Amino acid sequence: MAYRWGMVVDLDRCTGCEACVTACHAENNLPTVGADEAARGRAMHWIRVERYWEGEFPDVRVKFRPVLCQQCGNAPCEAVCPTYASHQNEDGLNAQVYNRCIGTRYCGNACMYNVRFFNFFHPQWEKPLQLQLNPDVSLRESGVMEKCTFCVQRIKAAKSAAKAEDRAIADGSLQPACAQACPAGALVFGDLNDPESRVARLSASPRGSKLLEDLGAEPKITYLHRQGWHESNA
Amino acid sequence: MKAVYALYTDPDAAQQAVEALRGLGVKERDIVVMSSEPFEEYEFSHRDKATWLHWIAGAGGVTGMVAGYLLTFTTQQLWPLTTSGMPIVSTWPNTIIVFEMTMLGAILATAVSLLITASLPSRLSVLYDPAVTLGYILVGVNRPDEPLASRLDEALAGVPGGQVKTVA
Amino acid sequence: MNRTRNNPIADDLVRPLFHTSVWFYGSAAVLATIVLCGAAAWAYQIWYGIGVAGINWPIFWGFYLTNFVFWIGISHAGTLISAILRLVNARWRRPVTRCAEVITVFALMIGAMFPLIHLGRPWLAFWLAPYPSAREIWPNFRSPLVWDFFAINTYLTGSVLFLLLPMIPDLALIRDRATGWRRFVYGTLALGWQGTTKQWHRLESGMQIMAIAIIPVAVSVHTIVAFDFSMATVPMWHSTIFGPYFVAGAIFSGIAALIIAMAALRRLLHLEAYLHPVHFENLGKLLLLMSLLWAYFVFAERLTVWYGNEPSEMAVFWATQAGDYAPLYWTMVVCNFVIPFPILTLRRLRTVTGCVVASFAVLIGMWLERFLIIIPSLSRKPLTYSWGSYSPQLVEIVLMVATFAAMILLYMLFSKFVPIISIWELKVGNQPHPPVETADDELAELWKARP
Amino acid sequence: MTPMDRRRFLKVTAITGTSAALARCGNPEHQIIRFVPEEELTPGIAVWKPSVCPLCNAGCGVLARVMDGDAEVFRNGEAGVTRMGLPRKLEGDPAHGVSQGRLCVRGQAALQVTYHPDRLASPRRRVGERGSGAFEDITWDAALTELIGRLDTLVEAGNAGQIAFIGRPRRGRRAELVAEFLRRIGAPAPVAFEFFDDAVIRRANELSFGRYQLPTIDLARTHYLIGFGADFLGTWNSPVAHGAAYGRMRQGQPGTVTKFVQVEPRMSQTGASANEWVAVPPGTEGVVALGLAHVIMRDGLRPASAAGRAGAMVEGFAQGLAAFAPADVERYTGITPARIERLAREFAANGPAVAVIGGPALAHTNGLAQALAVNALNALVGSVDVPGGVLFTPTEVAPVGPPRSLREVVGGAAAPQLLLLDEANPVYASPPGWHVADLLQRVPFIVSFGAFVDETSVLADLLLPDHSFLESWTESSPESGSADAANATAPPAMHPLYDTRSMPDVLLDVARRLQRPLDPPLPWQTFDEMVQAPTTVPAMPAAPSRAPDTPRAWADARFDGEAGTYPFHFLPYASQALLDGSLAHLPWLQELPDPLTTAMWSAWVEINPGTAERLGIAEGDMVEITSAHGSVRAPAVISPGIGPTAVAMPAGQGHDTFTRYASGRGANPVHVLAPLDEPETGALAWSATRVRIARVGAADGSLILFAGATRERPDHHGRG
Repeated sequence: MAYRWGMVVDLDRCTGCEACVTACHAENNLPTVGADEAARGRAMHWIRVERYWEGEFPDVRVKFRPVLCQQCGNAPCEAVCPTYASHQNEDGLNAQVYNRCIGTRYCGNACMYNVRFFNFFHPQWEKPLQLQLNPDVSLRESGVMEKCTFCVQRIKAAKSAAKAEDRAIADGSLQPACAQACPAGALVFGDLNDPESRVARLSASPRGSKLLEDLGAEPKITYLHRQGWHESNA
Repeated sequence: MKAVYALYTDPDAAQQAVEALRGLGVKERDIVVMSSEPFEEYEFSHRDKATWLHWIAGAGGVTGMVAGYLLTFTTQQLWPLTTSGMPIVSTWPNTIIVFEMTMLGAILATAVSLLITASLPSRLSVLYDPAVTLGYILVGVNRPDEPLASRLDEALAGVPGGQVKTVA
Repeated sequence: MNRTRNNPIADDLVRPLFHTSVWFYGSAAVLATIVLCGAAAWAYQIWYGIGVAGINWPIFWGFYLTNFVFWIGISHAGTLISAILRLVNARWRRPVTRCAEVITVFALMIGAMFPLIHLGRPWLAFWLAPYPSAREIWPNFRSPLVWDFFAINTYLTGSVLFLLLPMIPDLALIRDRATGWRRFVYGTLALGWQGTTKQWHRLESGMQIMAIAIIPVAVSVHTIVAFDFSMATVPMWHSTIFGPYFVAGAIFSGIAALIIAMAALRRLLHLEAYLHPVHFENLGKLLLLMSLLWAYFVFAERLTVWYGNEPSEMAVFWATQAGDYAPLYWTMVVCNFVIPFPILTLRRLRTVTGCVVASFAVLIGMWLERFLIIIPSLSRKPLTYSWGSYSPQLVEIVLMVATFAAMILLYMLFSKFVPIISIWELKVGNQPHPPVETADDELAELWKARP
Repeated sequence: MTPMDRRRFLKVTAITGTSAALARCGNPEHQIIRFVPEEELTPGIAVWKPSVCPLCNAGCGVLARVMDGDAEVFRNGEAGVTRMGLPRKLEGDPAHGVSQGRLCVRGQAALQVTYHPDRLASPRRRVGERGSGAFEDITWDAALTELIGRLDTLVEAGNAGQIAFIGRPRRGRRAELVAEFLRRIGAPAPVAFEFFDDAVIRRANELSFGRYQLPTIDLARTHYLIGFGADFLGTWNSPVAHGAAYGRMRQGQPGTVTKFVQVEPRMSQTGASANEWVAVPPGTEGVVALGLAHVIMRDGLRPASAAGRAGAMVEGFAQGLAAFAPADVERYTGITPARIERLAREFAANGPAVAVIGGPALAHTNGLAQALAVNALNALVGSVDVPGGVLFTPTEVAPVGPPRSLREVVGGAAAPQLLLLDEANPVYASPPGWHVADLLQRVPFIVSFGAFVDETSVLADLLLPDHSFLESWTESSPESGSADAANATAPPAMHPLYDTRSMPDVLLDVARRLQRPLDPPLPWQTFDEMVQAPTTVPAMPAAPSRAPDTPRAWADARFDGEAGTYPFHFLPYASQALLDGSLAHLPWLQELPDPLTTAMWSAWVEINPGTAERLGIAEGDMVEITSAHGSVRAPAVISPGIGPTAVAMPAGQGHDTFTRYASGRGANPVHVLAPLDEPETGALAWSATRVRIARVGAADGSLILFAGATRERPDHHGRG
C-alpha cells in the first residue's frame, strides 16, 4: 500500500523553542541569508514558529504555532506552476523539483500558508561552513523556489532500506529533522494510510483541526489545539 | 503588344471604361483594374467577389482547435503528473488553450490565404503604372488577343479623361 | 520633383519618412540611452540574481508584474478598438486605426518581456513553450502562466498581422515615390502590391475576418491576465469579477494611451488636418464610458468584499482603503475618476488638451490600480505572522522607465518608416476626391521610373 | 609527533590526475596538496558517532552524523585537502538520559562551532597593541616554550599563587585536570565564570535540601506547575530534558489535564506556554510563593512541619508565615487576595504539584530568599524527591561547594601575573563596575585556549586554540535533567581540521615540561588516558553534607538607581538563540527568529505598549537605556508581555570582537548593569538595575523582524 505522509502538531506540547527551525536548516542545507537580506524579507525558514499575542498586559497570553508546508492534497501551489516543478508525488507529498523551477514564484503567491521560500541570490556558505552541508540534499541555485519536503531524503532512504528487507517502514522509525529534534515531542510524523500509526490516531483527535481548513486545500498536517484547564479542577 | 491600359482620375470614368471593354467582348477575367483604394461603391470593384475566405478561416480555426486538443489532452497523459488534485486531463483549463489555438489557426489561415489569393508576394505586372498610387485608376487588358488589340485603344480613349498607354 | 500638389494626403503623411529633424535624432538618442540603461539593469539582475529587485517573502510579485499587467492593458488600445470600429464601420476610425494598432504591437512586446524579466531563471523561459524535449515534460496546461503564453502569443501574432496587412498598400505607395535603397526596401516590403480589385477585395474581406477573430482574443488575453490573479485563493484576488474588470481596465488605459499618442503625433508630425478635434472628442467619450465602467467595477468589488466581511479580505481592504496603501489608493481614484469624469463630461473641457490631461491621469491611475491589485493582497495573506511589505529597488524603477522610453522610441521609429496614418483608408474616408490633374510629362516621368 | 605520524600526514599524494591537471592550469586555488586519508570511509554512507553538546552545562548527549567529504585541513604546518569523515548534523542521543534523542535549537547549531570561518586554525602571538587584535601565526613549539618559560619564572620566584585560570563552569574530567594542574603547581583554584550563573539556586538547594545542585523538575508526572521566572523550557537549567518532560506532562498523562502557572515580571518564552500568567514586580516572586504557603498552612491543607528543613530555612515558616497573608502579598505584588487563595487551593489540591524558580527571579539581592521560599513551598506540599516533584540527578562528579568566583580575582588588590583563559568572556559579560578589562590590561601575560577571538581573548598574548568539541574527547556528567545519572564519555567524532591542540593535552604537555615538576606529578600522559582512568575526585555524599543552617529572613529586593531618576526596572534575559552571547558567532542562531519578538540579527528593548505611547516610541525607534553605570542604544520592540514600569533586553548581542557574524551588531545590556550582588553567594544581581529610557532616533533598520504582525487578527475595525 502506498504511503501518505502526514504530521500532527500538538500545540499543547509546543513550547515555541524553535529547535525544529535550526534542525531544519542543518538537515536541508538552508542558506543563511545574512542580516541585510533578512531585513529585506529574504530569511528562509521552511518551518517557523508563529507567535501571536492575545490580550493585553497583564492578562496576556501567547499562542505558538509551528507552520511548515502543509503538504496539501489539493495544493494551490501545484497547478499554477507552468513547468510541473511543483506537483504531487506518489506519497502524497507536495514535491518541488528544483531543476524544473524557472522562478515564476507563482506557487509562492498561491500558497496560503506562505511556506515557500525563494532563492533571491546564489546561496553562500563562507568557507568552511560548506562542510556542514548534508550531502543527501541538493543545493538550490539562485532563482529557484524551495520549501519543506518532509525531509524527503530521509523518506527515500527509509523506503529503500525497507524495500531491501521487504518490509514496511515501521511507525516512528522515520522522522523529519524537525520532529526528531523537537524536545517536547510536539511534532508527530507518520503514514496517514496506516490507521494504527500514531499520526493517524492523533489526527482523529477531537482537538484536531487543519490550518485554514475552509480553503479546501486538504492539508496533511493536523493541529491539536491546547487543552484548557477548567476551574472545576481546583 | 503586351498590354494596353488607360488611367482615369474619376472612378465613374473607370466604370465606363470597364463597361466599354466588356462591350468589346473582352473576357471578364482579362480586364484589369488597379486603384489606390478599394472603391467599394463601384461595380468594377465587385467583379471578383468570392466569399470562401471565411471558410478557409473556419477551417484554420478547426485545425487549430484539433491541434490544441491534441496538444493538451495527449501531452498531459504522456507523463501524468497530478497537481492540485485536478484530473490529469483537465478539461476546463485545456479549453483555454484550445480556444487560443483555434483563434490562432483562424488568424493564420486568413492571413496566409489572403496573401496567396491576392498573389502576394509577386512581381509587378507589366501593366502596372506608379500613377496608380497617385490616385489614378488604371483600367486595362493584359496580353490582349491580336484581333481585339487595336480596338481596345479606341474603347479606352472613348471614355472621357482617359490617358491610354500601350506596353510593347 | 514636386509632387505635393498631386496628392496632399499622401504627401502630408509620407513627408515624415523623408524628412528627419535634428530633434528627432536628439530625442531618439536620449530615449535609446534610457533603453540601454534598462538593458544594463536587466543584465545586472541576471548576473547577480533577481534579489536585486525589491520582491521578497511573501511578496513574490512586484513592479515587474505590475508593469506586465499595465502594458498588456495598454495593448488593448489598438487592435481591439480598431477591430471594433472596423466592424461597426465607424468612419472616424480611419485616421486612428494604425496609430492604435502600433501601440498594441509594441505594448504587447514590452508587456510580454516583463514575465521574462521577473523570472528567477529567465534563461529557462523557453520551457513554457510546448515542444518535445529530452526532458520529456510538457508545459502544465493547468497553469495560468501557460495560458498567458498562448494567449499573448496568439494576440501578438494576430495584432502584428492586423497591423501589417493593411500597411501593404501604403508601402506600395512609398515604393512608388522613393528612390535608391528606400525604393528597394519598401518595394520588397510591399510584396508587389498593385492595387488590383482582387487584391483590394481580399484585403478587405481578410481584415473583416481578422477583426472578428481578434476581438475575442483580445478579451481573452486580459481575462487570462486577470486569471493569473483570480485563480489563486489570495485575498481579494479570488474574484469572478476580475476577468471583465481587467478587460475594462485594459481598454480604459489603452484608450488613454491612444489619445496621448495621437496628440503627440498631431503636434509633432503636424497632422492637424487628419487628427481632428472630433477624433479626440469621440475617443474622449469612449474614455468617459470606460471611466464610468471602471468606477462601477471598483464599487462592485469593494462593496462585495466589505459586505462579505471575510477577515483576510478585510485586511487587504483596509490596507488599501485606510492603511499603508491608502495614499496610493485614493490617488488612483482621483486619477481614474475624479479627474477624467468632469473633463470628459463637460463639452467645454473635452478638448484635445482636456482629453490629454484626462488620459495622463488615467495612465497614472491605472498603473496604480495594477500595483494595488498585486502588492496589498500578497502582503496580507491569511496568516498574519507572514505579512510583509514591499518597496521597489533601483533596478525595477530603471527597467520600468526604460520600457516607457522603449515604447516612445519604437513609436517614433515606426512613424519614421511607415505612415502612421493609413493613407489608403483615409482616402476612402475622404471620397470623392479626384486627384488633381497631373501634367502628361510628369506622368511620363513616373512611367519611366516604374519598377 | 612520531615518524609514523609524519609519514602518514606528510605523504603527499600530489596527485590524482585531476588535481595535477588543475595545478597546471595555473590557478593557484587549485594548486593544492592532497593528503592521504586518515580513516577508512564508505562514500555516501553515514556513520553515527556520539559526542556531547558543549554549548551549555546541560550536557546533552548527541550523535553526530558523519559522512565523508573533502576538507581543507592543516597537517604539520601545511595546508591541503583530505577526504575525511565530517559531522554533518547533530541529533540528540536516544540513549542519553538528558537529551533522550532530542536536541535544542542551540545544540543543533553546535556544528557551526567546528566549521566556523573565523575559528582559530593555529597558535598565534600578539604583535600589536594589546586589544588591537593583531596576532601572528607561530608554531606550537614556540608557543609552548614561551608559556612554559613564563610559568617556570613564576614558579621559581615562588609566585605560582599569581597564576589565575578563568574558565566556564564545567564538570567532568577536563575540569578535574585543570583543578589538579593548578593545585599541584601551587596556583589558586580555577575561576568559573558565566554571566547567567546558578550559584544562588545551588546554594538554596544546599540550604533547603542539602544538595548544592541544580534541581530537576519531574514535569512528566506533574499535574500542577508553578514557575517563578524560571525559563526552564528555553534557556535555563536543562531545557531539552525539561522540554521533553513538559511534553509528557501536557499530553503524556492520559486523563489528566495539567495546569502551568508562571509568575514573572516579563513574559519569558517558558511563560508563553502557561495556562495562567501572573505578572509581578521584579524581586517579589518569592512573596507569591510565601503567600501560597501561608494560605495552604492557614487552611490546614498541609502542616508547616511538612516542609521540614526547607521550611526551617525560612524565617516565620513554622508560625504560618503570618507576614505573608494574601493582603500582604497584594501589597507587594498587586495580585488580588482571591487569586492567591485560588492558586494556593489549586496547588494543594492537584498533586503532584511543583514549583520552580530560576533565572531572573534569582538575579536579585534577595535571590536566595526567593529561592528558599519556593523550596519551602515545594517541601510543604511534599514535592521533593518524589515523582512529579523536584528531583536531584545522582552525579558522580560534583563540585565540592561553590567554585572560586571571578569577584575574588577582580576584587583582589593585585592583578595576577599570568592568566589562563578557557572560553570565558568576562570582558563582554561582566558589569562595568567590575572593571574586568582594566584588570586584564594589568596582567603581564594572558594565554587563551578559546577557539575564537572574543572581547577577552583579544587581550591575550598567546592564543592556543583548542580543538572543537567534535575533535575532542567529550564528557557529560549532568548536574540535572535526569532522574538517573546520565554520565557519558565519547571519543572525538572527527579528526581535527586545523593545527589546534586539545587544551587538556596542552596542560599535560606543559606539566611534563616544567622545570620544576608538579608535586605530585599528574598521573596521566594524555587526556585519552585520563578520561578512561577512574576519577580522583570523591563522589558527592548522598546524605546532606552540612548541618542545617540558620533560617533566612525575607528581604525586599534592593535596586540600583533612584526610582525618581531611573523609573524603569531593567530586565536583561538570556536569548533563546544566543544565550549569554557566547553563541552570537553562529550564523544559524543569529538568523533564528526570537520566539517572542521574531527578531533576527538584532538586539532590542522590550517596552510595554502604553509606556511606548506615553514616551512617543514606535516599534523600531532607537531607544537609549541609561542607568547610573552606563547606557546602551537599541531599537524598541513594543511588547504586551512586559509591564509599564519595566523594560527588558536580551543578552547576546553588542559584541565588539567576536567573529564576522557578531562583531558590531546590536547592544550589550550588561553595559548598564549595576554591580549589585546577592550577598551570601556573591552572584551578580543582574535584574537589580533601574534605568531611564528615552527615544533618541527614528528606526534605523537594525531591528529585523521575521513576523509581519504580532496578532492573529490585527484589524479590529471590521466593516467600520
